[in-house]
Amino acid sequence: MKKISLLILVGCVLLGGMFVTAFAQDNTQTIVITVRTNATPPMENWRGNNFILAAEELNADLEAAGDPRRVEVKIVQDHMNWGDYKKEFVLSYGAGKSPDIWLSGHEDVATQAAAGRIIALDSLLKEFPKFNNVIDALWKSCTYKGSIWAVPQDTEARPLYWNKSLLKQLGWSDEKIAGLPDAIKSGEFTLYDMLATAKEAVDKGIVPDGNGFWTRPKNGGDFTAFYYDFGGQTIDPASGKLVFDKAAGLKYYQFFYDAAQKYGSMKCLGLGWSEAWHPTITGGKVLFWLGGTWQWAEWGTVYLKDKGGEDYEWKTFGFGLIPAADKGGKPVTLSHPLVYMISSQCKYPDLALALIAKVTDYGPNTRHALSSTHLGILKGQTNYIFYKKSRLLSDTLYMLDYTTFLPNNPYWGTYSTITYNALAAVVSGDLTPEKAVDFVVNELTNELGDKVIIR
Amino acid sequence: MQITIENLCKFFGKVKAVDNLNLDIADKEFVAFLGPSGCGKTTTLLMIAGIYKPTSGYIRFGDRVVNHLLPKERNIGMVFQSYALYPHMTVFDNIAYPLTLKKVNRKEKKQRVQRVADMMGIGELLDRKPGELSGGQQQRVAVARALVKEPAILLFDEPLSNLDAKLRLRMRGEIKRLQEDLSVTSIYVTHDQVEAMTMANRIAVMNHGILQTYGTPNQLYEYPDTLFVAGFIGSPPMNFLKIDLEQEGDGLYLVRRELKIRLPEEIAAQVKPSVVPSQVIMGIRPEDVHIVPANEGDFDAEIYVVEPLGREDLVSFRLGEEEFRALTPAPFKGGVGTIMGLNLTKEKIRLFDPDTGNSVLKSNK
Amino acid sequence: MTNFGILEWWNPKNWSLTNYIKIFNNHFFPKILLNTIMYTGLTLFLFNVGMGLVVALITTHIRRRTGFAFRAAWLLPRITPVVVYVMMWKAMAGPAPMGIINDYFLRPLGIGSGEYLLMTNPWVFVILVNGFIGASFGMILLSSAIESIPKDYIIASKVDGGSTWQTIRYVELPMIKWPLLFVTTYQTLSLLTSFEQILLLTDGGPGLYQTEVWSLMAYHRAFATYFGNTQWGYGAAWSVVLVIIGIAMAVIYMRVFKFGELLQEPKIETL
Amino acid sequence: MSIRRMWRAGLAYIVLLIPTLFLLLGYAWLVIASFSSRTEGLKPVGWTLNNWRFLWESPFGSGYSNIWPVTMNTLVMSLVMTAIVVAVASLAAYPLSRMKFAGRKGFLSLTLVLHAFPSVTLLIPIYFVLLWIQRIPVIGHEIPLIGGFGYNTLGGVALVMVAFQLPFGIWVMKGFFDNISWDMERSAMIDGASRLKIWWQILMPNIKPGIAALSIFSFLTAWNAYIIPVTFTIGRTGQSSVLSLYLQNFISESVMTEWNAVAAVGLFQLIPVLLFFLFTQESLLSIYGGGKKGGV
Repeated sequence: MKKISLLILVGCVLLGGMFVTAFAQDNTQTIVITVRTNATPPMENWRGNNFILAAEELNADLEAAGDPRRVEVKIVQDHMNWGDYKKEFVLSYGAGKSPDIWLSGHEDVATQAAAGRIIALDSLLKEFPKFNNVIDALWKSCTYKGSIWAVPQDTEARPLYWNKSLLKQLGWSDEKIAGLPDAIKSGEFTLYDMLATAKEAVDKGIVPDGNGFWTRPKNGGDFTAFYYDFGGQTIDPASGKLVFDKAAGLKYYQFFYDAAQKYGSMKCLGLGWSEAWHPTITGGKVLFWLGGTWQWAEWGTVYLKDKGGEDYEWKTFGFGLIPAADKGGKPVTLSHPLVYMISSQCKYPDLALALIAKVTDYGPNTRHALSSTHLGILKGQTNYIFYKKSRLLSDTLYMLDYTTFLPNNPYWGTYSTITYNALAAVVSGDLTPEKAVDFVVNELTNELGDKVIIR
Repeated sequence: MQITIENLCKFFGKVKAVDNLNLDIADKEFVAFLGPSGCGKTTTLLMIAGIYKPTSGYIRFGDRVVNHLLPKERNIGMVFQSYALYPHMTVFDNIAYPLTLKKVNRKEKKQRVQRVADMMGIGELLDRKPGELSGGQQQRVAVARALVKEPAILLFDEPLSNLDAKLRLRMRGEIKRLQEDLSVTSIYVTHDQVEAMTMANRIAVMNHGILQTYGTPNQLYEYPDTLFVAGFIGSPPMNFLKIDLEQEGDGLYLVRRELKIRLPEEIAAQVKPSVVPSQVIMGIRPEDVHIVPANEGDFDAEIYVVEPLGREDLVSFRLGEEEFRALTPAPFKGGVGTIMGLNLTKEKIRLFDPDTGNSVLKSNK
Repeated sequence: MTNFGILEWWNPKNWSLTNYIKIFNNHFFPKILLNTIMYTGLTLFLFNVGMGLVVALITTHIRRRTGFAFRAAWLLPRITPVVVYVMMWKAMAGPAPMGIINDYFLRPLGIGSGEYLLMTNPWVFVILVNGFIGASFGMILLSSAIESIPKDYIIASKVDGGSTWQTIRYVELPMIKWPLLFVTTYQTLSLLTSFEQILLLTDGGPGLYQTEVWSLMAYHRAFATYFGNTQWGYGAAWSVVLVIIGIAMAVIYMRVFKFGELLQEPKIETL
Repeated sequence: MSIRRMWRAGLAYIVLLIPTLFLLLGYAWLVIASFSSRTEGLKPVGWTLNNWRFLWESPFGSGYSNIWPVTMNTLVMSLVMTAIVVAVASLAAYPLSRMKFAGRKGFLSLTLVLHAFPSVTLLIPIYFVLLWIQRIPVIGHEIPLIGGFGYNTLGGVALVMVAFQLPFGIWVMKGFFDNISWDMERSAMIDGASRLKIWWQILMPNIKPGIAALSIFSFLTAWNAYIIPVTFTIGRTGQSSVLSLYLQNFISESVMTEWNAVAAVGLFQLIPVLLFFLFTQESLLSIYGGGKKGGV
């Protein structure tokens, strides 16, 4: 009995060997690289699709270099909410099925690096001089504990939008409206000026109560921009720990408290994006709102299709930075670069990074920038012939000079949830600004302990 | 197959369903378990079938203790009150099921099924489903299924109680005949004393899990051991009268306000001496009570109601608090409220202890 | 039980009760508790039991085919994919002129100014959305219980001169007491643990925790925060407390209904 | 019929009719919206078939999966789940209903208590179970069609669904077994059948309505499932995606949703179950009939 099984085993090994040699005849070895991205179809599809073109190029490179390896890219690209998307990466990593290349917000660098799910790229990056083209400031968002863990994919600014025709109804002259971006830039038009204008519009019945000034309806980086605006800090450069600034926090919560309770604004939290937020804004029922550059395209192609698309937008909407908190202060915006990371389960990080290098180029990146209205990430990209075609991207590029980032810290998720919850409570009137600060301090120490510094 | 039951007990939780039952059934005998519902007769039957496990005691088939045997190892056939036919199988498949399980080959199976089906007169119905049959036909299928594997023991659990009166009568005869022809040891559970009386060789009367009496139908009818048996067997039931038993001279007398009867010698001789004098219960069957004109019988009573039964009339009398019935040839002439005399066939008088319910006559089996 | 989190969730350590203490220290603990009680109580009595009973009673007392059609309609929410079903309700609640309720009910009546109703009256919709699904459970169970009441009782009551309403009140309701109690308790547990509809409908909003219920809180904490930071340990602690409440209720109701007695003993003892 | 009685009957109808119409209004919107480019209330603004273009092309552009493989996935997952639930529930319910053994009551109470566990509590433990199954060769990840029973496989999702559906399934099946005559089973025992044979040859054919009801119910649950697939699969349009996720892909986060397209996909997901339901409603409505006394 034993002999027979041994015989079968030997036979199998021999057969298997023959198969392997038969296939290895042409000396190439196909390696599947999985790319997982979160993209709004069809505008952001280039996030993943660029890799298909990159693979062809890379295979040609490999062949020329006599490398026996060939890559085959498999793209898993869809559109989920970020919470589910990030949870999926964690769970699939646990199951040993994580994608090789994973796209996410830059703030994930810290979390995933700390958990060991992604690899540091410092030494590998040097092999691809192309990466020198990336705007230096953006690398900052990919850095955690002194190493670079990711490659920027795109970025954006979060402008304050306004409805020009509503401002006109309010009695503003065309010149005044056209000068608003500059007034903001110079710090002449402040946050409270904006609220006062909003209040006026509400009082005159130009917009419904609560619709003077809106932010996004759910948690997100935008709110942190306001916190920065009031002088807040999120991270201690020395220790890399999270920071909560009580004085700035109080001003920040006071602002949103006032907006909601006194200035007829902020009736936007909890709205569904598509059934309420976008339609209301594009329907001309909100005076000021904070949005993203990437939304411009959606409004034009979807909500305002009937009314004339982008032309109508240029006629009706204006945009600028988030006004300064105090007269003469510096206005802000926030950028939230999305980045490519390489999983520590990836067997060929060099090939993965080679693919990323291929897509981090003027051609592929501009393709994505144009179709999704995101800002470019490369030096001198504004001079690139095709990039120049987009008026919006060119007109908003100056904002990167005023931009801020979310901190790279693994506990940012908790921090952000707590500070947002307090904000929502302030807006709904459940907490006063003072109580909100106490709440944040309490919860932060309760949940994060010494991982956070309270100032 | 001879069946012996020894000290059999069955508890359901704290409820005693069968209490120390001892019984033996001879080979080829037809025994009926008779009793009101809930008396433990079906429980006993299911223990014999192997469906219930005895709490204590033994069941033997022949010399072999079968307590631990699975139903299928006991070689029994059983007919249920609800027929328990498998609704999704044809009549043929129903009857053949025991053989299918035994892996009997197709040809033999077909032959044997056809044979029992013909015997039961349902040979034409083999392709039908049970739902398409009448109650009587279903009953025949159930019997055929029990018979097909040629069991050593046949068990019947009130098989006729779902049939109408006429059909019941007919099936009664057929089953009795079948049992005699096949000479299979059979146990027949019923609450209908007429069925038990007409079919069984011996009857075991049970009440509250206790065996009351065990004997031939005639013994049970003529010499009931207990008040319960006396009252349960016979229709219309035996008359009972609380009465004093007294010694007067060399005679024994039954004495009550309105009457005084001297017991005939042959009965008096059987009375256990220890009970004299005391209050006893006198029992006498309605057919042994004769109606005569007032003052001419053993005592007088007022007619309470007259129930014509066809061949006979049942006349009820009021005797103090108690009722007393007489069977008399129809038509009976006499209106409600009339006083009539009653004459008893004194040799048929039976006496019971009012406390224990046992007969106070010495056994005469 | 541990501080299971996104960083080292595969390796539970630091066993402690911190997470439980955190729950009770949470500023919004009372609000969420209150929300849960309100959500469970109102949905249960208005719909899962109330509407379920009403529909069951009416559909068993009208023409059989008509009754059947109504019951089929009420079963629709249960067979509709949750995502589609919730979307439908969002369309109902939408702001004028898109929203159906605004367009066909409120505007003709001159109520409101066409706001997004999910914003202005989130609770109404949370309860309606869950209620319309929940009612079908009671409806099916109770209508089959009503139909299985022996007709003799109903005829007897009619012969005694009872009106339909009196028959229901004095004959049918007492006879479906057990299924009624069963629906009540079973659905209490279902409501306590369900969150999918609320998650898709309001996600606990609008504003802060306005419609956040206990199980949704557990889900949010364990699985879904905006920046993907999941705190399984903390989330699990929330749900463990819920489980304890649920089991306590289950035990109480098993006592009340004499669960043991309801189970019939097998009538074959051989294995 | 007196005026008073007529008035009362009318009132009953009205009480029933108003909420029912309210409910049906939503479904009417769903149908109208799917064939128009925009709706105002129930009024379509421009009839179009454009929303249904997902039937012949990927609505998300190239690189996205078509709806048909996803539909196939959903069907396979639902069928696998239904098959396991019915098989396990009927096998487990049989001894619980009809065999005498220690711990029977305990087990039954346990299945009821399981109902008190919110799915959140069980998702993580189940995730670890899936990882464990994944390590088993063949079963873990190499079964064609369902891809095995591990993480990110249709079989795995089906298995998790089974875990949540089983307590309910066992109670339903137990209810149906409870109602079968004991004499029939006794008779089969005497005829010589083993308990397993009785279960398969005698009882199962006689609880077909119960099997049908549970199958339909399980199928509907699986077909509509959302939380479990979203937790245990990778990608909304990926290899193991199901319709609920595909549909959600139209909706989530900051992007504007083409509601009318969603309505169409939603209707697409609803239509098969609706048809299924119309043909089987009698069975489905009887699902609780069997468990009347024991409770579902």
